[in-house]
Amino acid sequence: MKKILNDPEDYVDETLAGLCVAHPETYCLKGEDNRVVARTTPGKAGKVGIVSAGGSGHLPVFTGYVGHGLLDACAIGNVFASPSAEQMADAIRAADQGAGVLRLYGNYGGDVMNFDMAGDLVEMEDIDTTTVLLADDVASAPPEEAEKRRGVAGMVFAFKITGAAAEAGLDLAGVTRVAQKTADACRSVGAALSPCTVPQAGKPTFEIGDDEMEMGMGIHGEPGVWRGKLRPADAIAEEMMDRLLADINIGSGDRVSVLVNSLGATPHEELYILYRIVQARLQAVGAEIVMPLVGRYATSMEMTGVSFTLCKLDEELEGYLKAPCECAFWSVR
Amino acid sequence: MKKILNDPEDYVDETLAGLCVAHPETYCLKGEDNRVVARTTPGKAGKVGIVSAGGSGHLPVFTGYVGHGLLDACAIGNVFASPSAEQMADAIRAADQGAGVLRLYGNYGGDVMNFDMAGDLVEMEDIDTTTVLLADDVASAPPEEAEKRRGVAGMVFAFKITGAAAEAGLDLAGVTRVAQKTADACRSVGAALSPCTVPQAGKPTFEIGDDEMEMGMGIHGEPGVWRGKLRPADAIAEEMMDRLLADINIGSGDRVSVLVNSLGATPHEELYILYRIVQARLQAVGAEIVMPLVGRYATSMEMTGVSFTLCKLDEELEGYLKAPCECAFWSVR
Amino acid sequence: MITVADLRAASLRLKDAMEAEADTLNSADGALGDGDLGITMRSGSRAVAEKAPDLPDDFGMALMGCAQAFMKVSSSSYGTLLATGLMAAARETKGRDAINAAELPDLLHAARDKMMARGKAELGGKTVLDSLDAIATALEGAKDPAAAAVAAAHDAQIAFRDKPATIGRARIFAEKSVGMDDPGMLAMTKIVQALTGR
Amino acid sequence: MITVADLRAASLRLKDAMEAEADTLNSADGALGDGDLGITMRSGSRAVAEKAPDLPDDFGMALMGCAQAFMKVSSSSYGTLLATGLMAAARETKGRDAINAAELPDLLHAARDKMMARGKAELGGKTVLDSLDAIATALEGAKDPAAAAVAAAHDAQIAFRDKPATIGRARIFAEKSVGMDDPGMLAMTKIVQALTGR
Ligand SMILES: Nc1ncnc2c1ncn2[C@@H]1O[C@H](COP(=O)(O)OP(=O)(O)O)[C@@H](O)[C@H]1O
Ligand SMILES: Nc1ncnc2c1ncn2[C@@H]1O[C@H](COP(=O)(O)OP(=O)(O)O)[C@@H](O)[C@H]1O
Ligand SMILES: [Mg+2]
Ligand SMILES: [Mg+2]
Ligand SMILES: [Mg+2]
Ligand SMILES: [Mg+2]
Repeated sequence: MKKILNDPEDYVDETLAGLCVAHPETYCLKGEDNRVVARTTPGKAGKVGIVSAGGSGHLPVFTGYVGHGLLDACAIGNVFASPSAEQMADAIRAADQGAGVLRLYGNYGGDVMNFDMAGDLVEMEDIDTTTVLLADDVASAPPEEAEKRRGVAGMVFAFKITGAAAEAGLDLAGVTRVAQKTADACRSVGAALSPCTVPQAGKPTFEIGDDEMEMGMGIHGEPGVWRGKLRPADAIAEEMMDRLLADINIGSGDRVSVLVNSLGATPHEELYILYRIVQARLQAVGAEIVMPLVGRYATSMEMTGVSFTLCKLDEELEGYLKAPCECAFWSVR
Repeated sequence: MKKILNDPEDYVDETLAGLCVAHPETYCLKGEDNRVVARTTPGKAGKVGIVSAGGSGHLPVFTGYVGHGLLDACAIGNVFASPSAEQMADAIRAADQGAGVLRLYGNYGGDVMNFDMAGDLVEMEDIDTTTVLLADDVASAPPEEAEKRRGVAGMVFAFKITGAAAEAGLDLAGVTRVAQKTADACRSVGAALSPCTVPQAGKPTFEIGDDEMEMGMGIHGEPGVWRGKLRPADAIAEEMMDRLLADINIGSGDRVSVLVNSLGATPHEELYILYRIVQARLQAVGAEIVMPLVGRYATSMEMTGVSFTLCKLDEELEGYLKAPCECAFWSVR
Repeated sequence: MITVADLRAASLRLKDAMEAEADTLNSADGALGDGDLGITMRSGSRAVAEKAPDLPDDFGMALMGCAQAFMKVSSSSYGTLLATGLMAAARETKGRDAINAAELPDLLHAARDKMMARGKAELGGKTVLDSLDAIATALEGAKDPAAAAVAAAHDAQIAFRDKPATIGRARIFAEKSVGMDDPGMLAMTKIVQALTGR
Repeated sequence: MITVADLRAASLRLKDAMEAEADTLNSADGALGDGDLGITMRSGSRAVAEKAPDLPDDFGMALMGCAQAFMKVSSSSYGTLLATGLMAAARETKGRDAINAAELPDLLHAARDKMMARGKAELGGKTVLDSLDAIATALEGAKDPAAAAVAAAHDAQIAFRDKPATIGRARIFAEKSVGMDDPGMLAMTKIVQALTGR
């Protein structure tokens, strides 16, 4: 678990600098300390703004999804750490085109407090804000406490669908409604095989045996539902699909998008081996897969592991999912 | 270095099955033993076909780049092993639209012999073939023996540019000329920090100390130019740029595309940290960067490390580089 | 009477204490959490101390200045909660030069309530909220407010030690947390000691 | 006279030998190369032995059948080179029922030349080409062709042991390769032993 870096203190700032110099037509830095990534070409006047925020170390999440038909701006903290309320307020300001701003992000304690605080800060500047939290990780709390679940890769669907709704001209209430509907339609579960190293900490986020895996582990190494011997790919995929299908009602005729996501180091080859089972299980219940995503969409740097996300669509969500979007990591056209 | 797989014997076939079931509109399997990936919608009649071939374990290389404006078909071997001449012949047959087929692939002994043999096999079927080899890795032989160099990530530019030339309607000689010009215009160098595991071998491709890196190492673990202590990102990037710029004449006013490529496990964050230096060095010599690529374009499964590729453009190559293409891993529109 | 001059002096004591206690607080937080509480308190208190000379003489505005300085450099929950509490107290004391010790319980309650709203947490959950609540109660009519506050913070920390954590990352390890101090309560004990100079 | 019946019998001996030697050849190749030579020879010789009963009686067509069977299951350099050599010999002997031992040197030269063209390699480079060349020379007017072939293959292997590798992955480790047998030459010794039954 070696890293290519300079001073660990500079990891995030240098990453953001490189991102913006590589894709200047897409991303630019804003905010007092350059911890806000915003669209180089802002959304048109009167478009509802969409902001997100969170810790670094998850590229393309979060900053990577700033772009046309996606996020307008994003505040970014140190690796795995929330940005400050001030930085979030800067992101909200950068996203505002006069029609209000939706805060769309993952359910983590510090992020929520800071984003609420940021809302208070910009309230005095007459920017209306709303909030939708992603809480899609079924392994992090039982269904009765679904609101305590943490947000993981479901974010990708939420950014995409909500971004399209805003681009389509819905007002703040409408965009917020679509975002909440998407958040409610997403379920994710992950399995981790090896940790990653937070540059400033210099040591792995967790320890795990050479022949072990952990089902349901969080993207920062939060404990999962079981740890045990590494299982065959098909058995891992079957259990993950069991857990997802037990948590959301998907049946004959339903249309579903899926994301088979590498947590970082797991190669595409292995994602496709897993995808066979995802496809077979959804086919078995009679559901139709729409626009499947297989790749690295939400990572924890060099962590080894995988997550599955299901996003159950209705006509409205499917339309927005298929609408155009453009960023350096993903485009739909 | 744990892997998510079933029987190691099935690794490649299951990967290809998943790839095609996930993206049926792009890829389909052909050939007697399903080791050819071809375009679901073949190129139009009279278009020159482009085939590649090589071992598995490098996704998106090679099969991932089958698609409109890219490759027409690709034969794929076991992990890091050449496909057979028979399989390559099947790929040539799948790619042929009556205007001949260019074999475009990396310079590795076994692959070359087999692809030549495959050419002999299809010759009797009246399919004209030509060959262009990628030999872009400057670390693998000195300039005097440039033809002995192995082919690495420069392939991505060759597939893209040559694919566009074929789509534009050039004949076999013309497409071959453009491919050779692109191959001649590409220089790559890599650095590895940790190995990957070939499923059927079950053990890492090489061993390296916890605080070590190897400059110039090949994508299968072939020895590089030095092994030593892991250096800071900027020092690594500077040396890689030194080596590339010493090997190809790039100066004021030149237009260059660049690929900063993860060998697998190295996260996007670190690629962007490195990109700062790539950009600064090219700016310093007065060159203009065109359509930079940063990400996982040519990997060795979960290997940790990075490669840089420079592709020096003229007007013709730049036009083809920017032309539309579409596959599951990359699209230009 | 407590004036802005007192605030300034207290902020320097706080900074010194947090420099000294940063590792202790990091380890306490690192046992079940992300181990950043010492960093949070050190960088926050440094920022406040640095701003101290420039704090306005309006007590409320000075508290507001402390909150903003803290918030700017800290993004962990504890820093955001402290800033929230300071802002609540700032709102209550705006336009005045000084406050009485007798007002402290009300100000602490105001802070506590805003912090509960911000963190969506209840009293009794083994958090900094319980420390503040205990301190406020102890200050009601206390003869030696400083001594009462220090004792109350410490006693609360000990009293909750054997309860399970209910918030944040430590909640997931609720069983393990029994017998361990809540890092935020531990920090509050150190903060009160530093502010009062006891 | 060598007939297709002899070929069939030899193919079974080859298969047995390669089953037995697979690990040895893998290790020899693995020292500096990718370690697949034993796999290549085992799967290739299995495929040929399986096809043996169905080989046509035309000697040239039978050799062609062997080449195709081998090529289908093997994709490593050695397999492709052997198939190339077999196809060259097949072309020379097409339309005949049997060949004379005296023709062997010419057939081996034909094979060697096509293999040189296929692999873009020269003689003297410490490869299977040097084994074939030595065997062809030894067979010229040999009284006991089988014994001469076995001895020549083995002697060539030993003679080249202390030279540096010049092709493939082993070339990169040229210095290390001094003192080590070329795996392809080693394999040819075993192949000739098996084919001749000596
Ligand atoms: N929602 C909350 N309500 C009240 N107190 C909280 C809350 N979240 C955290 N705390 C307090 O903050 C302490 C942890 O602070 P900190 O390390 O900054 O949090 P984190 O790093 O998890 O964001 C806890 O020990 C607890 O006392
Ligand atoms: N270009 C070549 N010309 C002649 N012989 C070759 C050539 N390449 C390989 N060989 C022979 O093949 C042997 C290696 O075979 P094999 O393991 O199948 O190769 P690889 O795995 O590298 O494709 C070498 O020891 C050498 O004798
Ligand atoms: Mg903490
Ligand atoms: Mg924290
Ligand atoms: Mg080999
Ligand atoms: Mg091989």
